[in-house]
Amino acid sequence: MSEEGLIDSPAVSFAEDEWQGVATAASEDQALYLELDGWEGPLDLLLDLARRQKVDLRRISILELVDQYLTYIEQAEALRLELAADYLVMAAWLAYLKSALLLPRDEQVDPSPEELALRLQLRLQRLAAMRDAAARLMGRDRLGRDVFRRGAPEGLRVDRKNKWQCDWFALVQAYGQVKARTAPVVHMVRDRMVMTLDSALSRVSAMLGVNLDWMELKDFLPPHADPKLRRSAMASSFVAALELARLGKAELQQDSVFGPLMLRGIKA
Amino acid sequence: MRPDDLVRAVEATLFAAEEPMTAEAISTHLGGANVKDALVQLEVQYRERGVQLVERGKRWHFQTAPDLAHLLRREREEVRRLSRAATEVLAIVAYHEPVSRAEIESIRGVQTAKGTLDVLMEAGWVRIVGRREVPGRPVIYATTPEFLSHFGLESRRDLPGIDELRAAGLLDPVEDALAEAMDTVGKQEEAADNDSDETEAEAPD
Amino acid sequence: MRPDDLVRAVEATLFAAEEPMTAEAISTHLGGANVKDALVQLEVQYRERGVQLVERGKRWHFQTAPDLAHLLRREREEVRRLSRAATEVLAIVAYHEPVSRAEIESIRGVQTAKGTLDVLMEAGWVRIVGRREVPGRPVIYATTPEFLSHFGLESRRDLPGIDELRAAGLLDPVEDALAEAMDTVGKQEEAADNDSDETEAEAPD
Repeated sequence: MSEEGLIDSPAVSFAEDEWQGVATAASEDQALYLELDGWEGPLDLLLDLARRQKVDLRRISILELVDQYLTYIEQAEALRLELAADYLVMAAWLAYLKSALLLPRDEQVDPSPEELALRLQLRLQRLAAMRDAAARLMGRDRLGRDVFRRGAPEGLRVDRKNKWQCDWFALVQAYGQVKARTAPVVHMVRDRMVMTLDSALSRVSAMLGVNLDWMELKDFLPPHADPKLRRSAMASSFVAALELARLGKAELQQDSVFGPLMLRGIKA
Repeated sequence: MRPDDLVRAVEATLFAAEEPMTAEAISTHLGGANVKDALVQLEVQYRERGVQLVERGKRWHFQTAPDLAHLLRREREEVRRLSRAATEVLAIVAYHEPVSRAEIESIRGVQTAKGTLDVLMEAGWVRIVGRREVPGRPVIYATTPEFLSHFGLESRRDLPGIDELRAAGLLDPVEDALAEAMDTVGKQEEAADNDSDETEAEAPD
Repeated sequence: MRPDDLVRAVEATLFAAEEPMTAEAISTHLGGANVKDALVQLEVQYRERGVQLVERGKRWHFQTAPDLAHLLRREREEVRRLSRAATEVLAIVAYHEPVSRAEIESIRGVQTAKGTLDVLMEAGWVRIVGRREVPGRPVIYATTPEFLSHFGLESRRDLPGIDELRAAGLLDPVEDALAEAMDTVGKQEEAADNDSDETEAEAPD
């Protein structure tokens, strides 16, 4: 951990409720002013010490502040008071800062002791600013303490009222749908002209028997049939051709995709 | 305390009070000052305002001016579309009135939630007109004059009859209407690729 | 509505309201009237009275005059007493918002107990307003309109001394102030190149 990290990292600080205090342990005849339990950590103690210099925080002597802090800690230790680790860590860091500030400047040190001192000063200024701000905020005329709202307001009520919308068409259409939905349902099966597979089989095999040349499949269909029957006959004749080929009674040939399907009988 | 300050103190005390206060209680609160004059002054000062100081049974309190009392409780209208179920029920009541809930259900073919009829009554379009003199004496519903005026009808006779509904296609089962629509599309496609040969699938007829 | 009537209506509405109201909410309640002028008139009319109309965070409410506090202060303490830690945290949130817990802790130099922020949120003065888009995405806190109402602030600009603090750079992070200070010091040393007093580090004025 770097030196600057010691001050900046919240990990070094301690929880505000944990400090049990040194003063409770101090005996009455001690002339020493030790009330560590009043502080929330080392930064708080430093701020209090700085304020006792009675100068603008921007002009405090950091060296003097360090000495005061270290004196405090030494006194506490001399009294064998139990100090929270944070205070000791801060003391060690301040001792380092003091020696660095007193030594001839070493250009190589980075950050410079001046920078570290300035950082500490800036943090003290910020804490002091917020402490003052909090005090001024708390001193304002506060609602419920200094100023009061109406004790028994009547209250405002807004009752929602629905305004329903529907139009004539929606009404009539809804009735139509009810009637349509609940009307008795009758299923009608249309009578369609079809050529069954059996009749296609007998027709195709009979025609193959009288002609040994290649014939196009559609030549096997009834020549003057109704278009609907013709479609059915096409399907049935195609399946019949496949069946005859499977049985070895016919062979099929097609030169191109979707091209004419050619059919020829095989002599048994 | 200057007189003005006393008036202001009484004003603030009554404003912040959680209950009406007697003149004595106010006086005690303000260290024994005589508050009678201050109360009278305040009563006059507030007489024309939106808030007034009133005495009720020797106790004083501020209250909203009576003519503005309507501001404390307002109604806000929200426009809402009738649900499909409610529209159907309304249509059945209109075509078949007077009608019981059981009859509505048998016409609709589905159970009708109690809330649906409540909505129609809240809308002011349907009302209870009596009871059917059958076992259980169910209440029967009919439409209201507001119903006619909302839908722009002179009377219920203006509602289209069954034959007119059928002519408009409103009685066709949904499936048939769909099939017909599909058929139209199919025929258009057939016309478009009339050069196809028989081996290709054609649109159904 | 006559202008006077509008003022009376706004007055009555705000008197009766249980919570402070924005001008928009009052307007909505009064059917969309423009209430800005009425609010200004009322504010003036009540300025010298024992009760005053105030605006806090864009919301308006009536409250007793601050100079009468000594007469009205209740016997039992109704305002929650805040610990020193809580008041400091509240001030830091108010002056730096939005601010993360780590930022609060770096100013105070101590860890903030879990309960401290909870107390402020329970009081309704602080709330979580989002997350900072940095690694870990810490939640960030800010004050609420209730905070402004409670402490009698029209807006955050009214926070005591906030302009001076901002001008002095005391609301900027230490790093920023440090960089600027070192820069200034460096330039001064460069310019003067004198025998600077190395033993004391001083902040620039």
